[in-house]
Amino acid sequence: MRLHEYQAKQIFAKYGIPIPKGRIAGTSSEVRQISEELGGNVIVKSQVLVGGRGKAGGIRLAKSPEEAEDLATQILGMEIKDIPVRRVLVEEAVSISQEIYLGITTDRINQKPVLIASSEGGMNIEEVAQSAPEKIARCLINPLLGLRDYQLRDIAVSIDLNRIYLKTFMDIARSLWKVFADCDAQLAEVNPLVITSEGRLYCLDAKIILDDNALFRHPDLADLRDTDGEDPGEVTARKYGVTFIKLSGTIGCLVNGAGLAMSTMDLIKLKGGEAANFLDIGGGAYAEKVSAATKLILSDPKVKVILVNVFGGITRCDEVAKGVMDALTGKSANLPLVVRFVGTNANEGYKILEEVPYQTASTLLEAAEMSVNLAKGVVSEHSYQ
Amino acid sequence: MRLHEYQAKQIFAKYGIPIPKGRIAGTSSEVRQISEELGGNVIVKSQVLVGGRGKAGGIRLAKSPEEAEDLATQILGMEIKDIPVRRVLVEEAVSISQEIYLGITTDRINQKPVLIASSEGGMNIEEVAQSAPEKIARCLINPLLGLRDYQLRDIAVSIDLNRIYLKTFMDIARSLWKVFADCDAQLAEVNPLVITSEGRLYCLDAKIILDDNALFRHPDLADLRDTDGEDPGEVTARKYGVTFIKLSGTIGCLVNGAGLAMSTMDLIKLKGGEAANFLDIGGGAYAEKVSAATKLILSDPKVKVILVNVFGGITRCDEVAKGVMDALTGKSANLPLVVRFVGTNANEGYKILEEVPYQTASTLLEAAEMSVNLAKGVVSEHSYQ
Amino acid sequence: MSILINKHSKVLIQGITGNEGLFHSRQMLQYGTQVVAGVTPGKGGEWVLDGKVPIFESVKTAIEATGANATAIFVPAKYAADAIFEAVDAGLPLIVCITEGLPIQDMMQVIQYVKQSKCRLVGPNCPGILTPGEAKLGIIPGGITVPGNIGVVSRSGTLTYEVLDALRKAGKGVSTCVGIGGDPIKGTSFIDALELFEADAKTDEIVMIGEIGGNDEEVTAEYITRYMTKPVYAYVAGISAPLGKRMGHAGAIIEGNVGTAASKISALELAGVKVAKHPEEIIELMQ
Amino acid sequence: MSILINKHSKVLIQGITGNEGLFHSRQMLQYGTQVVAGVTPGKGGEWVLDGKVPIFESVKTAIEATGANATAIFVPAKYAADAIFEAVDAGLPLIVCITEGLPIQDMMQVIQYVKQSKCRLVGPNCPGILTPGEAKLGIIPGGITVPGNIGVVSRSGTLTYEVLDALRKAGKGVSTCVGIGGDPIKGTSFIDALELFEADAKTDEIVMIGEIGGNDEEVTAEYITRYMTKPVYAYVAGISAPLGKRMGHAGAIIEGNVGTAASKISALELAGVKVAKHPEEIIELMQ
Repeated sequence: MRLHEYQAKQIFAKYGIPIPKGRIAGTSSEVRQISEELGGNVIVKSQVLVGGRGKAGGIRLAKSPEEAEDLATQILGMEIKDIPVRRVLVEEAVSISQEIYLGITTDRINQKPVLIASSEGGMNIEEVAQSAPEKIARCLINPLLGLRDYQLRDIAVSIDLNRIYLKTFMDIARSLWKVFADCDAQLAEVNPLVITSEGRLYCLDAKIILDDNALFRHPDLADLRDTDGEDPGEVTARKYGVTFIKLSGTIGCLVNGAGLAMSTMDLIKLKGGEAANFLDIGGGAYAEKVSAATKLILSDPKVKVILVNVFGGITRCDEVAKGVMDALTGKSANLPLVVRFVGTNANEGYKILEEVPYQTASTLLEAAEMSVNLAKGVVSEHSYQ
Repeated sequence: MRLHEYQAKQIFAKYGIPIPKGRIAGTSSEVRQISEELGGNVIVKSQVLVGGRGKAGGIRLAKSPEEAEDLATQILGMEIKDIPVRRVLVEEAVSISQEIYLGITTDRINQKPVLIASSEGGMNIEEVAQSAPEKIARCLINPLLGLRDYQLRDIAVSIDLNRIYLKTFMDIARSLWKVFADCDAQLAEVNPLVITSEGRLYCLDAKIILDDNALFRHPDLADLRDTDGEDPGEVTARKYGVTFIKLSGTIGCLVNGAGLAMSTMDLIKLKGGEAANFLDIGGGAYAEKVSAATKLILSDPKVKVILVNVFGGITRCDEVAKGVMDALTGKSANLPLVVRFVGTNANEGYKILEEVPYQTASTLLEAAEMSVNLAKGVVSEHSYQ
Repeated sequence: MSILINKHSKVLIQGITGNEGLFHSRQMLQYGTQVVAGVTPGKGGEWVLDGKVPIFESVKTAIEATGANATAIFVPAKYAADAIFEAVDAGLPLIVCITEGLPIQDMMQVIQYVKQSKCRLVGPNCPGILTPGEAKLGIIPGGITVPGNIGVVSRSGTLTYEVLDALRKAGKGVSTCVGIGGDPIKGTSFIDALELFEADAKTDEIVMIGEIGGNDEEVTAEYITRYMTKPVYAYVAGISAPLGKRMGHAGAIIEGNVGTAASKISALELAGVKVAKHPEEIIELMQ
Repeated sequence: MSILINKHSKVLIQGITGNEGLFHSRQMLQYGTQVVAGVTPGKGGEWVLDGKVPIFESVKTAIEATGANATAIFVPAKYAADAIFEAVDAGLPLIVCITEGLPIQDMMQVIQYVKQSKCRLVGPNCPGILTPGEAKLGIIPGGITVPGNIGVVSRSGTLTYEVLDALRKAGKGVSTCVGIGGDPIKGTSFIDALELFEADAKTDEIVMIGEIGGNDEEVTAEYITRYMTKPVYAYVAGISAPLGKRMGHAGAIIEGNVGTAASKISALELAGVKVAKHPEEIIELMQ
């Protein structure tokens, strides 16, 4: 779960990381007022959960409260990558003499948190990693020991930090580690960390991505979730505890298990079709959950075929069938249904579905092929009414 | 550094450990008022940094505000083990159905923190350890990992805690660990942790001993120091960074190094005398420090002889001599002085002292013997005027 | 022979009285596994599964009483890290964590701690281990595979069952199947499992089932090139997965340009591994 | 031979530019020790001690440039734990922490961490190690002892110098002298040192100097009974120390009835150790 810049900055500030003076605003008149308070010279930053805000015109400098108000009017009316801008962060403008990158994330290979720093701040760190890997310093953090000062001194040397900033830099990095650890972050990033022409350090842009699995420990952080940028189906799915990812194809998939769900998508593609979604109902799903999941598929107007692929183990095929039936009952949609049940209570499952027309497949490949053909309009003898 | 009960309880409360309602008071009229606020039934507890307050009459139950005021008048006029009672803690009385011991300290052998619990709360845990060791449960805490819940469940089983209290007990123990770790405690103890007849858990008495070496991290805690129970000489010594411990003998010792200082005391005793103090001026001590240290010795009216024993290494004997001379100059005391200098600049040291009469010793044993004889009145040919 | 578990393994179940724990303990028992103890704090002294399995308050007491030498953890994600620490501190040689949804920072601490011990952790978020005809530790359905000489290692659950089922239908049996789990931070890697299979006299061929996310398969390909003498077959799920989306498993995400199926497949093929285009094709490649 | 250090040891000094660090580095160098590098953040690239010793920014870079295999730490107590962690992470086989006054919780973490590494920590709050005629790491004055066959191990500083001085005056030399330090939580114990001396061909007899506090001497007595073939002589300081007072050293305190000199002396005597009543008596006992 990603936080907004202003939310991340509020957390950073609580941990003593210096951020520019500023406030969040929802209307252009508020922006004007904040701009007046800050002395006129401000930056107005759209708060949407996607990258590329600057390129889209969502981050603008204003030299006066009037200009700030004008820009805010424009920005607050924008959509950036289809997400409406509802709030802007208004901050005092600072004069930048150097931009540094500082971030902590998880290193999957080493299975440890890793601190990454670079003298090339302000850019996407992955781009720096490609264009100038020698400008990036990394240090692994022992998760039982935490970030040590000696590591920070090494990092500071590696990025050629002027020693007069060392103490402040170390304070900021230590705080960033505390944010990462305390909030169960997957990413805590200050980019850029700027050194102003007056020699002060500020976090100019902030990014925090939280570990969804750890939100139970942080109800206050969980409340910060903004679903504006998410597909409504994905939001609904989260409520039901199923994993749903909207894709652009025409074959709606309902599968148990993430690997099998991916494989199902892949085989659809292999056979020339495209999945409308990734949907993992999880292990041991009950009818209610399956019904909700099926409704998610039905709500996608692009879906032409539904493919149910369940390898029964803990999951009982009859329970899945009940859920599917529940979702289909009363709907007037006319979508062909392909069903493949293997394992626990497969026959019972098929039996429950007998009230609606469907085709069965014995192998995964066959199921995929059948669905693709149906989606292409090669209508089979059964057809769902 | 030991904290007062009320200070420890304030810290515990901040960490969510339940403590009875109450407040600290310096006058008996305040006590009356607090007692009225708490409904009359209160306990009045003297706040002095020694054990045995109860036996000394420093902890009393009152059934009414009037009685509380009376008792407070008595207690606030008391001295307990020579320490004047300046403050009392007034708390609501609770009805006790069970008393538990819960403490965290350092296990020197295993070099780890250890959690100790016992169903025999309210008593000195060392006494329980002797009389009923089977009633004590211990678990070592990995300092890099912290106290784990499974360990607390094991402990709860070991002390036969009724399961209905498990969750609260675990919350309290987890908080106690946080106190121990966050405050750099050497001991964090709740004794007793009571279960009231209404089934609630309270920390009835609290003890925290802090690690003096870690106080630099906790300036707020360092400010809590109360020197009422300490020898004034020890307080002064701390200011100068020397270790001084007041003893009951007549031979004032000034030594460099803790082991050598102890050994010096031991040999004095072996030769039939007794040291007036333990005094370690530390390694590389300068004249100013030594002068202050010498003055500490001089301020003890029981001192009959001064023994200076320095094995020069980092410490230069001439520097020590300068300090001693500085302290002696202008004093009209008539104390015999025994000096043993070995190592770095020993001769220079002896030379500096030539302005005052002193005897020299070549070995430690000889120095001790000489001092003991002088203290017994066997006056030598030189005598300090 | 086999790897990790066999009919002599004495199995403990942490969280045995939960729905999942109890259901699968029964399955393990029915499969012939020696399920010797369960642990559920507060229920020590009770018995479950028709009076066959005693419950203990702690892992330590369970081991002392029953000699258990492996555990399967079914406790909720919130408590799972603590359960692993308890198992490590009790010195259990094999710890299989079935639970899904552990916080990643819990897992990083767990891994660091396990590394300093002599314990092996499999999982979390995994289906466990099954040695056909001998024992199973976890949730892999017993009926879909038979004893044989193929070692199977997989990041997935049901997809693995597909492969086991297909192997059985083709008359092929399995030495041991190890589900290493779908999390980004996990106790046992492909390489760990391959190393064990390479040393196992009963295993002649290995099937590995990877998926998008991270670069485990790429690193494993290097290992295969250098150390494996037994043939390895693979399937990698997620060739059609979009960028930046977590595909059900916490670890199944393409970040930047890291973790694509194409990269994994080409690395494995370079290492001489035959990579199937769909699960059933593995059988054809093995002919 | 000798233990821990010798003339081939390549020594690094952490905190070389502080007063203490610089003074003692010069002493070590003058004694003949190979002081190959110093570490002081912010002063990397400079040289000290008449241009003989280069300074580096970090332990890692110092090792890479000079091949240092031992370090003496002189940094202030506040930063000393970090210095030890740095040395451990850099893989230095021998880490001697001279600094006094480290917080006890820092030390417990340090010890736990060191235990999981291949490094040996001596100290903190110790005078270091001296192998007469070869090298010294720390602050033990070089002139007070000569090469010989007696191993010395001690919790004390100046008291040890007394003993070394007395031994020299009696014509006795020392193989290696190890100051293990006066803190309650420390890296190297009496037992660790005795084990090394027992295995050292150059050492024929051992002198150990204990003091009140803890029960190291009691535990060591048991070890001596079981494992030591070489004669051990001892002196224990603090027989006249009062209860409950910290006698200068953080570890020198009698708590409850634990840590008395009487207990230590009787345990050692039971183990066949000859215990001197005063430091100089050790020489008499050794005749």
